Amino acid sequence: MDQMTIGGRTLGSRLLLGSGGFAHPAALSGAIHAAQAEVVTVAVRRVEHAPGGLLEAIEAAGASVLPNTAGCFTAREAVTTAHLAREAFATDWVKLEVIGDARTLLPDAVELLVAAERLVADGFTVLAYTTDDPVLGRRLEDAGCAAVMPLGSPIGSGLGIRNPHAISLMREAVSVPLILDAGIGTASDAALAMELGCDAVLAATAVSRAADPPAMARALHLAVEAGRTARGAGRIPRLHHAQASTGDEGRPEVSA
Amino acid sequence: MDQMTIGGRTLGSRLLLGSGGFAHPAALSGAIHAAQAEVVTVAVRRVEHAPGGLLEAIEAAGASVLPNTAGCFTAREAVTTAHLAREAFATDWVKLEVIGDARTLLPDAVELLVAAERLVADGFTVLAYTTDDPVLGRRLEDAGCAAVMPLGSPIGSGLGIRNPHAISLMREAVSVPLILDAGIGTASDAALAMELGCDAVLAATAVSRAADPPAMARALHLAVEAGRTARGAGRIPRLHHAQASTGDEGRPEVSA
Amino acid sequence: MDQMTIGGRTLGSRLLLGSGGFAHPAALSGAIHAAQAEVVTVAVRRVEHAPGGLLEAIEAAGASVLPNTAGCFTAREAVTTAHLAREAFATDWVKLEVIGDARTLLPDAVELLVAAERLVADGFTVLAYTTDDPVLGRRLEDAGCAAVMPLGSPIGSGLGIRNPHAISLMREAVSVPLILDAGIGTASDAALAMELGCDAVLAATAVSRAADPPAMARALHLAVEAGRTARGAGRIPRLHHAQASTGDEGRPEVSA
Amino acid sequence: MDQMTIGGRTLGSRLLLGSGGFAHPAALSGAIHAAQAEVVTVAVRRVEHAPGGLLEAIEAAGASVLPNTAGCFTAREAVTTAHLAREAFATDWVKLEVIGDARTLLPDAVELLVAAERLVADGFTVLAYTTDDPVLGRRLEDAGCAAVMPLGSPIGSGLGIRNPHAISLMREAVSVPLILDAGIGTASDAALAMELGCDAVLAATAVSRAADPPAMARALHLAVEAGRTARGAGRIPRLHHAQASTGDEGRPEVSA
Amino acid sequence: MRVRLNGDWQTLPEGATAADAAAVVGVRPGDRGVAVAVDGAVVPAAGWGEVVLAEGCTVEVVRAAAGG
Amino acid sequence: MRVRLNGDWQTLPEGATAADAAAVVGVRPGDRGVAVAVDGAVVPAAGWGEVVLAEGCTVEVVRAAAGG
Amino acid sequence: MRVRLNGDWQTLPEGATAADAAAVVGVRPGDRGVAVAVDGAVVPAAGWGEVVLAEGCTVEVVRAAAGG
Amino acid sequence: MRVRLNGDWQTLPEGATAADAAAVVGVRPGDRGVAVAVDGAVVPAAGWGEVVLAEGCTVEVVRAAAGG
Repeated sequence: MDQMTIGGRTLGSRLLLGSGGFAHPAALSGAIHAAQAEVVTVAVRRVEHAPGGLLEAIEAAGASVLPNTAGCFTAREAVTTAHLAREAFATDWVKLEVIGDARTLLPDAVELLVAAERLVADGFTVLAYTTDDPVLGRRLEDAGCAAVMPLGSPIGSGLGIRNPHAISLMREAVSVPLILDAGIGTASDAALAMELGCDAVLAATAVSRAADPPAMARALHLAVEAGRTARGAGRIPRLHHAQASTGDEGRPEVSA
Repeated sequence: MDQMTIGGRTLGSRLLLGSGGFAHPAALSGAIHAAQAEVVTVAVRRVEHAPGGLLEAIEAAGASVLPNTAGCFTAREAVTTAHLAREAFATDWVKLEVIGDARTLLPDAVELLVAAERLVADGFTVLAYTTDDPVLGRRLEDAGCAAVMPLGSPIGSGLGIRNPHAISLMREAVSVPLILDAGIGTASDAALAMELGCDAVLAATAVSRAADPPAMARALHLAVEAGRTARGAGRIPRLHHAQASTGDEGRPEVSA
Repeated sequence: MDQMTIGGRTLGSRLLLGSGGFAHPAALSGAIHAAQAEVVTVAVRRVEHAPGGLLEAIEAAGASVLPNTAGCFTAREAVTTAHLAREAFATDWVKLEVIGDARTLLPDAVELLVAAERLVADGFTVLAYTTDDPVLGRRLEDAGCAAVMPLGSPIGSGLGIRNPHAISLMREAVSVPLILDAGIGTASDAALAMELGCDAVLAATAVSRAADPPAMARALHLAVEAGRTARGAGRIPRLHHAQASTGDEGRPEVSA
Repeated sequence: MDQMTIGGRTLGSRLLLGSGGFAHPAALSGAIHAAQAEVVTVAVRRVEHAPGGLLEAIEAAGASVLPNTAGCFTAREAVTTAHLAREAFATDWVKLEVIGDARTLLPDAVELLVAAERLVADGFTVLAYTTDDPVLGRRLEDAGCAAVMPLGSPIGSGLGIRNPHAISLMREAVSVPLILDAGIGTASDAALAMELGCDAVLAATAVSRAADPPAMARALHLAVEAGRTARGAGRIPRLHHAQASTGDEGRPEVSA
Repeated sequence: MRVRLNGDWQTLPEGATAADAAAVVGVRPGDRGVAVAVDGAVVPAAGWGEVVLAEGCTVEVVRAAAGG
Repeated sequence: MRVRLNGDWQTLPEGATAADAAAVVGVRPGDRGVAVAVDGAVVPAAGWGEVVLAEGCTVEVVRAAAGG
Repeated sequence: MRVRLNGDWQTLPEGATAADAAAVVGVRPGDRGVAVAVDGAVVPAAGWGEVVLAEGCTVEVVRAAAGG
Repeated sequence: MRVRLNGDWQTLPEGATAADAAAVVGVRPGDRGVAVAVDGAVVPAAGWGEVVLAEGCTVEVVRAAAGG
């Protein structure tokens, strides 16, 4: 597959992985390999709750770390968390999450934008987790975000892309990379994301809580490439009636 | 991907291709290679309308021929066409189509079943193009069909799988291989077919009339494998609300 | 609402009701009134299992009885059941059901058609419960059925209309009244059925097992009229982008 | 139907109408009557582009005027427009629109919230046109908006409710009246909105550009009542398989 | 004489008619909304008294029941 | 004196008021359903005659128009 | 003798065989990927020379064509 | 001196530094993949030994954890 560039860095893989929810560390390693992921998100937590070895495991699997600000409900929290992550992981990249509701984990548009502007000013490469709102996506791009990450449906819900029309409008509105984040449940969801024009897909729960995480990781890897290839291939139009793929010309008379 | 068996024959590829609609013969060859297809359908037409070289082209691309009965509106026509195909192509396999309506090219359940019974009795390996009706699917299986091929939507319409629920009911009803035929428009359609439990997918117009047929062929090949792998991987359940993939435990206090 | 005619009889109501599943007889009466139903289906059962008074209750509520052949798995059973019904209820009308599978209660196309032909020959006014297959629908019409009753989804499933495209194709294929039967769960399903071109809707479980059956009966009555009126009103086309309903001309400059 | 209350005012009708797009003034009057609408939106435009008589026509049809801020792209514009409207129409009510994109006419979350806070402070009864974002909906409610008006799809698109799941999440998130605004194409869309928990529906283009506006107005009026009644009636659950509405007990043996 | 009446084997006197069988399940000629079939053939109400049952035959006596 | 009235530059006499501007577009105090803003601030109808316009100011005179 | 060959009426000599008809449309015994039906019955290639055509019969000579 | 260290109140000697606090939760300067914030401001690793904690301050010592 063709490469993509985020914040000046070239990525060969268009499937990003979340590190949460795996039953054990080896499962994460297996999933990274199967997904051929180059970027894996991690959270920032107190050392007592962060057993250590996670960074090493991710790097050993050939991927680099993308810290997130999961759990932050204000711009202030998210900004400080990003700074902690930069110090701890020696990366300017951050997946910016500012949550507005504990039950749906949906983003808070206003706080998100404030945090994005601040982090861009502080020199971060910001990948912003957002609703599927094209206007907000454009504003995040205008604020200097390196990528815009619309949700398909709530985090961990597995509901796929609830509003494909909105994602296609986001693609029209946003020029920086568009990464479908949240809601992916299975391969066809990932393929659809790419067909709608997303540049990449991030999967977390879909992989880590699948019955067989490496198998699902591999399925999503294939699906992302399938979807991107299909978009480039120029699909046929949708028709109300049938269009024969076999001509009627020359059909023998065999009804006698 | 794991192999599948139809009528005693083992196939390594789960993507079947139709030969109709390509702009030129080389495009077909390219698509067969890109799809890694082992089975390619052909129609039976008067020699004046069948330029010759098609069988050779398909075989040169490493695939074998599956004759269809496209254009037949009665069991009688379809049966004779199948016999002509057996004589011409030295194969017992036939993709049985008995059409009931010229505008939608939807199958005629009654004539289809009559033709299937007859062809099975005549020693054919029958792959039956059918509606997405589980009861009819079971009847076709009971009649001895080697595979049941439900439509996702009308031939060439590109509308994808209009009724995923019906396809999942077919999977429960039918034990022989289930091949999604007709309606595929793009990769996510093919992935979905496999996730619903289909054993394979047949694509014709989706590939041949795509802007870039080999690219779409490759996309569908990947999507079929993605969908099958995903089904085997055991997807996560669908939830109305969110489920965090990052625990809240140990979140630092950074809101001061 | 405008009247409809089935088998020469004029009906003022386009909502038919099933009598099964109500908690008690009074609930049925209440539902008939709330639905303003003129036709109510009943089954044919041994007297020990049929408490009596049902006909009287239906007639007292101002409706007439439409016997069904529920539970019949062969044409033979359905035909005899229809004859028993004609004798018992003094009506030529029959809602013909021939089931092909106990778990989905989906119709068996072949047996259905055989039974329909026979009952038409025997002088019945046949309303045929069928799949959403336009070709089968046409065949049932050609066989002399007075109405064709496609399912939206399996009986009692409440899944609504799983394949609206198929119903619209049925509308193009069938000239006799088209009555959406099976699968209705709520009002919007009934409205959609009418918008797709159905002439009427039959609801059973949706009403009888709702928390408040008369309320749901009334809701469906309103929805049927809403959907039919909307179809007649000529809806606006679907657009990918927005179309302003307020002109920009003459907008004051107020941004100073 | 039961009444609803917005900003202390009781409304008997749950269908609000837009006044834009009608071919001539009499068509608007006819639509108001057919919709039984009590509230009709109007825009604020320079007198040269506003022919006069509109207020009178709306009031003569028994409705009251709800000014909108259509066409405003900033909070500043919207606030001034609302003040002009209050002066001109002697009403504190305003349907607040702050648009973020000319092609999709989608709202700008940030400017919308700023304008809402300002107008509430200025004593307005604010009905806020918003995306289908539950977090933003809650914020608008917290800002003091009297009603939250999520879109189903872009204004005038007729695409209906693209994301029913999001609307149901909004219903959980918002306590003030929820009015589905934008995207309604036909009756089943309006019924669905109410079933998802909306308190009312606003229709503009769906009515004014229908082939027969008064008919569509009536259809939507019926659909709104149908959907609200259905929600109150407690619909049946959705099942994967069938559930018989006719018991098998006592089925006669008639297959001999 | 044994006949299968509404699914149960019953003993009826020789020469018993459809009317006799109907009576066993509480149905009389003239009752509204019922029908009788003997061996799969419907017997019009007027003929119940004349149709003599044969050993081993199947009799069904039916009425309207609530149903979809 | 030049003022921008409903988007067009108009010449009004020195000392002209909001009421004078409104009159140019055919609106009089007491007319129903209209409003006037000068430089983005709404002028209540009662005050039209007292608000003296400044050179280069923006005057908007509006009414209800059909709209979504 | 007139036969309907691939949809067109053709004149063939009396005693013409399926092989003769095939030849008219450019097909010879041994050609790969073709088949012949006379009046709806398939004639195996080995038998083309032996099947004598009757006046008014229908002959179809077919090959593989691109198709779904 | 009391400081709130990773959510718990701890007693540290007067003059204790960020490095001392980090040590309490098992982290030393030079450890990879950790970071320290005092009262919401990140302290670079090189400066842990120089930042003297104040009574009642909040110290957070964090590491990477599995997360979405």
